[in-house]
Amino acid sequence: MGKLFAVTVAIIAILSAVPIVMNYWGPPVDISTHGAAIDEQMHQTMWEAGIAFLAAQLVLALFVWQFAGRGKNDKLKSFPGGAKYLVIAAFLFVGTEILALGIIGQKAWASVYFAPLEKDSLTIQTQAGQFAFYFRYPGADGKFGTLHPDKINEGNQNFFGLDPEHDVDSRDDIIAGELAVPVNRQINLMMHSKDVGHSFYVRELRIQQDFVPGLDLGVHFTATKTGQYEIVCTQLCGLGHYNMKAYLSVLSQEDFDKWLKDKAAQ
Amino acid sequence: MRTKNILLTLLTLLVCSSLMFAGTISGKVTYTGTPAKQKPIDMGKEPSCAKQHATPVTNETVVTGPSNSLENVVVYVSSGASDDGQVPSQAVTYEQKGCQYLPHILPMHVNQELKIVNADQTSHNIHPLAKVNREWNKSQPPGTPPISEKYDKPEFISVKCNVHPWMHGYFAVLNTNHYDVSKGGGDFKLPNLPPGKYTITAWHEDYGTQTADITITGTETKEQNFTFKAKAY
Amino acid sequence: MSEAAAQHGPPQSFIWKYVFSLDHKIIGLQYYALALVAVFIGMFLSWLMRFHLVWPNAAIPGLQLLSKNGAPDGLITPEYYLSLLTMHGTLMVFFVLTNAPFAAFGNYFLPIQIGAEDMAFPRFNMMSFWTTFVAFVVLLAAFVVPDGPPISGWTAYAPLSAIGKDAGPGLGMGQNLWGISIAIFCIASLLGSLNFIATTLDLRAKGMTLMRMPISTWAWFITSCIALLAFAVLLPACLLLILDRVAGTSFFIPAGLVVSDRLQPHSGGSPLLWQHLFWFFGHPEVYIAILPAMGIVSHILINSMRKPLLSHKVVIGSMMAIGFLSYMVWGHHMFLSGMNPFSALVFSFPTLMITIPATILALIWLGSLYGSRLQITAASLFALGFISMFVSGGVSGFFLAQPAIDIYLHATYFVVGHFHLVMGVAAIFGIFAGTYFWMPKMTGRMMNETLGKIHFWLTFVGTYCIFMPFHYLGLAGNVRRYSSFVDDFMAPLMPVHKFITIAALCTGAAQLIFLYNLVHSRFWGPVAPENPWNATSLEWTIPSPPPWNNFGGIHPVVYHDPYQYSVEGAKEDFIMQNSPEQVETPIPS
Amino acid sequence: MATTVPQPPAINAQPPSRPFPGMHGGGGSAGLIPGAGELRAVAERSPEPARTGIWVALAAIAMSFAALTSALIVRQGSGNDWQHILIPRILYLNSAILVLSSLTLEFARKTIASYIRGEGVSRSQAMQWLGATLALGCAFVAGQYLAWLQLRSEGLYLATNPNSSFFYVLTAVHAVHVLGGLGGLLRVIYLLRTPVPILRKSTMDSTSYYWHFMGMLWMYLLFVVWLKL
Repeated sequence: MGKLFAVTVAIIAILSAVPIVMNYWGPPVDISTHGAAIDEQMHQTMWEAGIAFLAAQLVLALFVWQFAGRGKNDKLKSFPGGAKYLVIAAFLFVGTEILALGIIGQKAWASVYFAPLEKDSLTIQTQAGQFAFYFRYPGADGKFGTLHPDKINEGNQNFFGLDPEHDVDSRDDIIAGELAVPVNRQINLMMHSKDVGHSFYVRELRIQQDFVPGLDLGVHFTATKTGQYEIVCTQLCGLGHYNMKAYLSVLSQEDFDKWLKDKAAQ
Repeated sequence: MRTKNILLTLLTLLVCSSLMFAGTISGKVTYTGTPAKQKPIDMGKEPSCAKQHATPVTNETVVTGPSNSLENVVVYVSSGASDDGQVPSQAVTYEQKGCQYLPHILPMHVNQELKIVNADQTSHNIHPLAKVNREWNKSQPPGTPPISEKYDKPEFISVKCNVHPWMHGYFAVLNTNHYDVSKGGGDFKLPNLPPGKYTITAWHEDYGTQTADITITGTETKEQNFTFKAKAY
Repeated sequence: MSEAAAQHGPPQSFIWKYVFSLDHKIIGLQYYALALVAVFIGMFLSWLMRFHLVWPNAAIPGLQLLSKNGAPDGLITPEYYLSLLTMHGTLMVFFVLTNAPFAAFGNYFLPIQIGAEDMAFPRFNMMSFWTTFVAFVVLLAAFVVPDGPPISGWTAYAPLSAIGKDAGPGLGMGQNLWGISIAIFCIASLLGSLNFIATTLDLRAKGMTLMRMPISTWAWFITSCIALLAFAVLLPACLLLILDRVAGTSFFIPAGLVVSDRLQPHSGGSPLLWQHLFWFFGHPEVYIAILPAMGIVSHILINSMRKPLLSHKVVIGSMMAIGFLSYMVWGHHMFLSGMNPFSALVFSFPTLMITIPATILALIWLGSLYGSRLQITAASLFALGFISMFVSGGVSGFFLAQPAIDIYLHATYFVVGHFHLVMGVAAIFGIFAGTYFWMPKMTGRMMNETLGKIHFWLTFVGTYCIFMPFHYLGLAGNVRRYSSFVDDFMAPLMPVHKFITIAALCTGAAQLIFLYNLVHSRFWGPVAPENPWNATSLEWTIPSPPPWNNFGGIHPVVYHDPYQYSVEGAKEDFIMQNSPEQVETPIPS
Repeated sequence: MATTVPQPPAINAQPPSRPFPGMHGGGGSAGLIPGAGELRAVAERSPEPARTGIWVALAAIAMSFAALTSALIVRQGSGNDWQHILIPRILYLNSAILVLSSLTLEFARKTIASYIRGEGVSRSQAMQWLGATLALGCAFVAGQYLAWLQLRSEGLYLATNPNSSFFYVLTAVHAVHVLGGLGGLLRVIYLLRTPVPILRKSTMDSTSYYWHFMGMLWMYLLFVVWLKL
């Protein structure tokens, strides 16, 4: 029975590693400037965690194989070096791993959250609500109209609660259900929640950030490949959570200008 | 027993006679000024619906027709012909199709059965934001039976789908069977009105209400037009 | 020395003996029974969820009887899926993972293992069970209120959980019941922890020094220290949440929220405050679930290996370190929540540091296996399975502790796989191991070993089949808490989901073997001897099941460290803690 | 204490003299050495659970109020609706009452100790001090109620603004704990009134620790209220 356990554990460990080594369901290709650092970090961690996982499972299998079912006459042995060396090993190996990954990881994290805002970045506002994202471009005047929660009227498609009657800034605001961005230009995404907590997740962009009601946050990124990608909500926000999504269109500058013009005309 | 029979006969006679001398109110709803531009709806997040519409549909808050006519105005008898108790036996149906409500405004009698059907391949949620009546909030996955409900008090109830924020409609729960919703061209018609004094009300979800007093004397058709002032924003 | 004995004599009538019993053993069994009911409900809910995920258009016959609105014609609506998810999480975390390894086994064996006649405060003990029971009933009541159970998840993030029914079905009465239930549960757990701590500190038998306590006792003791502080924070948090919901205060609800076209009349509240309070409880809660399992597994493994662990002190020290660090890491649940990005880096380090004591524990278990005389029983198989699961679930924590990687993996199935393996399955393996090991003592009947082993193989392979693929889904970016996968990039992952669902249905069905074994052995199993496993600790020195006052009025005296197995020169290969046998000590060279 | 401890089985052989039993660092064969028969560390009479239990309970209560305090600080920073409220004057009087009640309880404790030791103090003297403490405690709760009434008359309800919310929550949660303390006092009185008093010292002590802690906690809360609300 012990041998069976050993074999099972070994098989499970190796089979578990196969899809990861073969990259069956890996992350999609990264389309952001900062994503490479995150991918690298993930890759490093995968190696280290993977080796630790396989080593531990295989050692478990080996020891159970060797020592299960030994009787009273078999000599008891103690692990060479005893607990002391194991503790030292844990501190050394895990400690260095922590330090190494922690330090590399800080850089990857900083590339998302501490990257300075570039001068020519494009500011876009996104509002999450139950259960859709809407995006707002400031229009020709470069200014966003003020948001009035009491004026929000979804039936009238006034998702941002604008007051064009009194607020001149809001009249040329362009509102869209998809996020179109020009390629290779930094986007400063200002995030506002209409109701409850939501989250903005684009796998390819390696960006995930919560919307916090009452707290407007910003996140910035630069997309490097044109194409259409999915934005999904990853913070449980209610019954339509599963259906809360939008598309990210990364366009060339000309296409983007055209898109903006078309939207403004509507 | 006998008296009851007699009474019933009398009542039938009365109803028949009133039908014989039925008047009709008809008219047209128009607007003045410039209504706000209706924006196209981006159904991108629900591809199964988006592909049902060759051109994007717009929101239906203000639907206008030729020569300044205004659609989706509920015109009904608000006093003079209370039909308490005469609840039509057939149900009214509210359909969700292509992530739109068909019709946008559904009039019904108090306590009339309301059937809500999901004709889409996606889950809808029906959340009528009732204030006077009991509020409820239900989801309807594709393939589930129609939801059957009733409202026991007159109210204009805004209906929304929590899953698809652009989906908005209205239930007009009325205490009368004499109602109409203005269609293309803004026309409406309230037939079969027995002689009497009536107040008729025209209700628009954005532009508010207007009323008019009309007296029907016999078999006649009276014209009553309503003109709403459009809002630019 | 024993105040407990003075407080109650042997119970006479049925109701005092089995219902409102003051006896810690009966209370332990009551907790176990409650956890058993909760775990089967929770598992059933997970079946419904898994079924709905892969066959969204297939009706589940009869489900409409459970909820007319939630499952019209047996088809699960999106909100009902979230209700199931919330109730699954709440039942499992609170009523199974906290109750079974900690409250149930702890109640039964902590006093016996330290040689006490009962808990320090038997009345509090009884109250804490019945309070838990009330919490359980209040939570289940959410199934029958018209709007159904809450849909805000077991974490109940504000403002979704705070706004009320405008935010969706189940967020009216259902969410109120949830808040009340959890608040009651907090009180029960506080009473329980208080009892455990006082008992451990004050009621130990003569000779039972702290370091002579078995590792399981240490684990319960450390856990109760964690629970005392963790539930003391969740209780006021629940109070504030309930006030936001019913009294119109604005602790967690900010101004200007428009929900269901209605402007909410609140101002200035902080949604992040709820997350901070919740996770300050929530992360230690993970260790409340896993530490007792570690203790139980160590206790059983030592018995099966016929030799002590490499170091008693290091194991206890590591568990303490884990308990201590668990209070400094809550922020890693909130890397992307909008708190200051610097604090993510601050929280990341203690989170990674927890790997050190966890690794030490794993290495000690593995190192102790070396050179042992490992006996394979159902209990030891589950203990070995625990180690495997703990390692598997632990390494994935390494990813999530790093904020940069968390950007990609946060809120994906990777997280679900991680915590199910390390907190759910590992702890449940601890419970199973404890059940097979201790049931003879608790019921006086042996459980069927063959059925136990079959149960182990199905469960071990089954749970790996369920939870390993969760990680692959997460790496592909599959978002958690979705009731169906309408998104283009998740649709191709459907085959993986199908595999998981089938594995979940099979593994769940395998638990019926356990249930059968448990019930059948309880009544018709062979009568258990006093010490069937040739174990050393005090619970094996008394009859199975023990008399109401445990040691029959005699106060045990402890002469030995807890795990004196295979001592050279001893009469047998084990020396019980209370055995006066002396062995010449070989002088360490 | 209450029950007699049966004699432990006699230890046959004296343990051989040897270095520290048990673990020798890294385990190994040393880990297999049985502990000697000596009995260490646990005193013949371990402390009574009530005494330990009360400290544990106080730790949990302190933690709860720490959580509420940090909630208050976070909440103050999160919104711009922080409006200071005027503290009802009666709170200062209540504070004095609570301090006084701690003093009377200490006198009660001393008197009871003398009474139990039979030092010529009558039971009714002890009862008087306990009764005074009980009355002062009730007066404190009543005073808190008056403070709430005063806030209500100013139009400050639970949900009016965050400051009033926190005021009501902090004072109400504290008052509930004080009520618990009053229950404890009643229990002490009950145990003392039986023909042969069965009041244990540990019960008396733990009740008084709890009561003093409530007083200190109140001072802390008053400081928080004064500083923040």
